[in-house]
Amino acid sequence: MNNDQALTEYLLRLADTDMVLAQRFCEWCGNAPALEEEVAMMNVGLDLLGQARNWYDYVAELRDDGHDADFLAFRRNEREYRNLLIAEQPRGDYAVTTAKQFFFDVWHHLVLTRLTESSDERIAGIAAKGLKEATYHRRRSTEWMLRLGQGTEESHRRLTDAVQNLWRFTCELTDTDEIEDQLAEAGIGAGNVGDAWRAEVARVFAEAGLELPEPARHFYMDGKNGKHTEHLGFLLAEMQYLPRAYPDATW
Amino acid sequence: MNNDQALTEYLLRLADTDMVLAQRFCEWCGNAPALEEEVAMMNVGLDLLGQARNWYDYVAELRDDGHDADFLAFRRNEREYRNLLIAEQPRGDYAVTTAKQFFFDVWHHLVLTRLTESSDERIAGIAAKGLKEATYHRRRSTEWMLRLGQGTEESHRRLTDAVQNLWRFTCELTDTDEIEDQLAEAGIGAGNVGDAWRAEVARVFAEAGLELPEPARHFYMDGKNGKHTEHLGFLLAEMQYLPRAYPDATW
Amino acid sequence: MSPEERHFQEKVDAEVRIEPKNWMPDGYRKTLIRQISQHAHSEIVGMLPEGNWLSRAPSLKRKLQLMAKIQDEAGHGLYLYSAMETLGADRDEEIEKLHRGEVKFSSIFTYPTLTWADMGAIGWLVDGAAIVNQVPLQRCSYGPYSRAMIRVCKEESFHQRQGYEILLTMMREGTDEQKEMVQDAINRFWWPSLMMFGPSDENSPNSAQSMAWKIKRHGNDELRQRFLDQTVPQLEFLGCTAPDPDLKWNEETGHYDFGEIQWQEFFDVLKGHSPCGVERIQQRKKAIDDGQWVRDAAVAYADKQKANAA
Amino acid sequence: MSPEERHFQEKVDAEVRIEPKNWMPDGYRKTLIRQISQHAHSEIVGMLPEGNWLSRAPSLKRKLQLMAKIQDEAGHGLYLYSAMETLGADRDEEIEKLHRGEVKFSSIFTYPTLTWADMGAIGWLVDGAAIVNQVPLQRCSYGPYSRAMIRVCKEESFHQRQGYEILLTMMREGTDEQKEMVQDAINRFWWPSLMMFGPSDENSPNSAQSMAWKIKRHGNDELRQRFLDQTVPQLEFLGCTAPDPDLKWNEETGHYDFGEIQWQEFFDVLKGHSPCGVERIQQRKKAIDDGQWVRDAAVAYADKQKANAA
Repeated sequence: MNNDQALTEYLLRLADTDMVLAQRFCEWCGNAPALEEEVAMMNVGLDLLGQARNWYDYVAELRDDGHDADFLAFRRNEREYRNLLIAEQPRGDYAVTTAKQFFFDVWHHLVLTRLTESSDERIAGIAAKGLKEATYHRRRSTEWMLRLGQGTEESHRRLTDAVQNLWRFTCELTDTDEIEDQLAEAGIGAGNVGDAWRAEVARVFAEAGLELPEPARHFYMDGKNGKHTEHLGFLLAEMQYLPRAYPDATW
Repeated sequence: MNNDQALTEYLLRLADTDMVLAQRFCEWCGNAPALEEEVAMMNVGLDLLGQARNWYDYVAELRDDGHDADFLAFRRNEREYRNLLIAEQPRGDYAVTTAKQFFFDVWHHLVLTRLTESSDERIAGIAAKGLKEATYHRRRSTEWMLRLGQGTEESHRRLTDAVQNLWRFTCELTDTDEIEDQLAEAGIGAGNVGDAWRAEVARVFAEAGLELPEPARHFYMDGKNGKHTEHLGFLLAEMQYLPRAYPDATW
Repeated sequence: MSPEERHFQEKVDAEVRIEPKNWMPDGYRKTLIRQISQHAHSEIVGMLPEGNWLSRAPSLKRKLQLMAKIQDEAGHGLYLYSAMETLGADRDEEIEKLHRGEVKFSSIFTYPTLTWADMGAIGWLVDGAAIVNQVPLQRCSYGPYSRAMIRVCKEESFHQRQGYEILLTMMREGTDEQKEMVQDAINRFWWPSLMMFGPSDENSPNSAQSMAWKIKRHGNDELRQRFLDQTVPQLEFLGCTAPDPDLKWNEETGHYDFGEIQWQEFFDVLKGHSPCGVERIQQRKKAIDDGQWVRDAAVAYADKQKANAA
Repeated sequence: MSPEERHFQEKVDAEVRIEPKNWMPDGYRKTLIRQISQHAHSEIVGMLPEGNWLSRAPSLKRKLQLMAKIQDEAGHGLYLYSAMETLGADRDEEIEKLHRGEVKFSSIFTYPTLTWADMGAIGWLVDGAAIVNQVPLQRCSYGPYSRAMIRVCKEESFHQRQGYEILLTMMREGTDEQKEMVQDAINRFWWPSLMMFGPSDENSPNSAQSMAWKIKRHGNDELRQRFLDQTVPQLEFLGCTAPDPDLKWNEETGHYDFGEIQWQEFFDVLKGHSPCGVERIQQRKKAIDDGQWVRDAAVAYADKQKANAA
C-alpha cells in the first residue's frame, strides 16, 4: 500500500473511532447519573464528533472522489468502518463507559501528542486542537476510574467487571499493524504507543486499587480492518437511518 | 373517503400491527425465559409475520401502483405506519410481553372471527386462516396471564406494573374511528369489538387476580393514523436498515 | 402590610433586585421556588424529546448542533437549580417531587418527536415561545433568577435561529418528502406552542400577585399575541401554513387573529393524560435511580480523600 | 470384558440399537452425554449468530425463513436434550455447566455474523458441514440419539438449501455490493467450516473407542473431505472462490486437495480465546437468569392448580 492509501485508511480509523464513541455518548443523553455528568458527557461527545468531522474532511479532500465527510460517516457499512473495537462496545452502565473511555483516552492522548509532530501539517494542526480536548478527557476519565475504583464496594465490583469485559479489546490500543508502522516510519503517523499506554494504565490501576490483567493479545476481531463485533451493525443502522432512507435529501 | 381507500387503510392497520408485533418477537430470539418459550414465541411471531404478508399482498394488489408487500413493510416511514400503539411498545420483561400479547390476542381473535364473515372474500379467507392461529395465541397468552397473575408475588407485581403501563394503549382496541365504522357498515370490516373485548379481559383479570382499571380513553397518540409513540422510529430504523441502505438490491 | 413587606414592595417597585439574603415574603419565596423549579425541570425534561433524535441526526453538522443545544439545556437546568437553591430549596428534593408527579414541567415536552423536522419545529416554535416568555424574566425582581435568564435567553435565541434554519433548509433545498415533514411538524407543534403561554389571564389566578411582585410583567394573552405576531411572517417566509383556518391579519388591531385554543387538551395534559409525559418522567427517574451507585461512589471517594488529607 | 459388556458389544456390532433401559458401559453413557449435550448446546447457541440478523432480515420472505429456521434449531435443542435425559443427565445441570464454561459448544458459533450474506454462508457451509457430520449419526448405536438425528438431518438439509439459495440470489440477481458481501462471507466462514470436523484423527484420542461403540462411524478427515468434495462444485456454481490458493481437483485421488488448516485458531477458540464466545454465553446466561422469575411463577401456579384439584 502506498503512503497515500495508507494515510486515508489511518485517518478513517481515527475518524470512525471518534464518531462511534460520540454516538455512544448520544445514547447517554437524558440517562446520565447526574446533571453535571449530562453536561460533561455531552461535552466529550461533542469534542469527539468535532474531531471526527475534521478527520473526515481531510479524508474527503485526499480522496477527492466527490464524497464529503457526511458520506463517509453516514453511508459506509459495517465492513467499511475502521473504528477500534472498544469504541463500538455498548455503553453499559457508568462503569463500562468509564473504563471504555479511560482506555481510549489514554491511547488518544498519546496518539494526538505524537501527531502534533506529524510531518503532515494538516494532521499536526488537527491533532494540536484535539489534544487540548483529549487532555481534559483523560483527566476526567482518570478521576472517575479512581472514584469508582476506590468509592464503594459496589462501584469497585462494577468497575472490575467492566474492565474484565473490555480488556481483550485493548490489544488494538497497544498493537500496531503494517499501515500504522509504515506511516510512523514516514513521520506521518503516531506509531506504536503500547509501552506508554501500559505504563499509564498500570499507574492508574494501582491508584484505583484494580488488578491489572495480563496484556491482551490479538484475536480474530480486527476493527482497524473492518472485522467488527456484532454491536456495530446496530449502531450504524440507527445512526445512518435518515441518510439511508432519504438518499437525495439535504438536511 | 371511499370504501376502496378506507379498505387499504384498514388493511394496513392489520398488516402493520402484525408486522410490528412479529418484529418485537424477533427481539426475543435467544432471550426467552425457557427453551419451550423460545419455540412458542418464534411460532407466534411466524404466524403474525405470515398474516402481515397476506394483508400486505392484498393491499399491494388493491393499490396496484407497482409496490409490493416488501415495499409496504420496509419502505414506509414512521408517519406512514398504521399499527396499533400497543404493538410498538418495547418488549420489556416477560410480563410486559405477556400483557401486550394478551390485550392484542383478545382483540385479534374477535376481529378475525368477524372478518371471516366479511363480504370481501379475500379478507374472509385470510381471516379464516389467521383465526386458527389467533385462537392458539389467545389461549397461550391467557394461560400466561393466569400463571403470572397467580404465580409468585414477584410475577404478580411485574404483571400489575405491565398492565398499568400498557393499559392506556388499549383505547385503540375498544374504540373505532370513521374508517372502521364505514367498513363495518359496508359489511367488510370487523367494526367495534370493544364490548366483547372488555368482557373477556374482565373475565381473565378476575381469574388472574388482577385489578381491572377504568376503561382507557383516547389521548393524543393515534397509531391507526400514524401518530406513534417514539418507540416505533427505532424499531423501523433497525428493521428497514438493509432495504433502505441497498435500495436496488434483490435479496 | 408589615414594615418589612412595605420595604420589600418599595424595592420591587423601584426596580431594585431582591437578593438571596434580603428579606422577602413567604409567598414570594414559594412562588419563585415553584416557578424556577418548574423552569429547571422543563429544561431537563426538555432534553428528552430532542435526545430522541440525537442518535439519528442526519448529518455531522446537525448532530453537532443538536448535541450543543442539548448540552446548553442541561446547563440551563444547572443555573436554574442554583438560582432556586438560593431560595433555600433543595435540588434533589425538588427533583424527587417531579418524579413523584407532585410538580409539573412544561406540557410541551410531553409531545413526542416523530420526525427529524420536529427538531426544527421545537427550536423555532417551542424555543421561540419560551423566549417570548423569558425575555421579561430578565428583569424579574429576583436577582439570581433575572441573571440566569439573561444567560438563558441569549442561548435560546441562538437555538431558535438554528431551529428555523433546519426547517428553512428542508423547505428550500429538500425533497417533497422533507417538505411534507416540515408541514407535518408545524401542524403538530403549532397549537401546543400557543398553549405554552398558559390559559387566558382571567383563568390564571396567580397572575395579579406575580405582576405586583414583578416576577411576571405581562399577561399570558399579551405574550401569546406577541409570539404569534412575530411567528406568522416567519411561517409565511418558510412557505408553510398553520393548522388554523381562522388565522389572519387584522388591519384594525395591527395583530393576527387566531382560532380558539382547545384548552381541554392542555388541561388533560396537566392532569397527566398526556401523550408521553409518563415516559418522560420514567426515563428521568430511571436515570437518577440507576445513577445512585455512581453518586454514592463519588461521595465515598471524596470522603476518603478528605480523611486522608486530614 | 464382563458378560454384560460382551453382550452390549455384540448388540452394537449387530447394529441393534441400544435403548435407555438397556445396560450400557459407563464410558458409553458418559461419552454420549457429553456428545449429545454439546450438540444440544450448539443448537441453542447457534440460534444467536442468526438471531443477530433476524430483526434486520431484508424481506418478508427471508424473515419468515430465518424465523422458521431458528425455531427449528430451538426444536432440535429440545429433542437433543430429551435424548440426553434418557441417559440420566439433567438438562438444567448441563446448561449450567455450559454457562460456567465447563462444557463446550461448536466453535463455529463463536464467529460473528457481520452481514446478511452470513445468513446464507451459515446455512450453506455450516449447516452443510453439520449434515455431513450428522448423517452417519442417524445410524448411531444409541436409539434415542439416532432417532433425533433422523429428524434433525431432514430439517438441516432444508436449511442448507435455503442458505445456498440466499447466496445464489445475491450472486445472480444482486448488485455488486451484494456480490462482494457473498464473497466476503465465504472468506470468513470457509476455514471455520472445515474446522468443524475437528482435528485430524491421529490427534483425536477418543475416536477409536467411539468408532467401536458405533457412536462415530467415520474419521474426521474422511468427513471433512466428503464435505469439501460436495461443496467445491457448489462454490464454483455460485461463481465465488475459496480463500485457499491450494484448493484444486486431484485427478489421481478423485478428491479436492486443500491447504493446511490453521489449527492454532481452532485451539485458541476452544480455550476461550474466541471471537465472540464470551458474548454468546453471556447472552444465554442472561436469558436463563432473567427468566428465573418466570419459571418460578409457572411452577408456583402449577402447584396451586394441583393443590386445588386435590
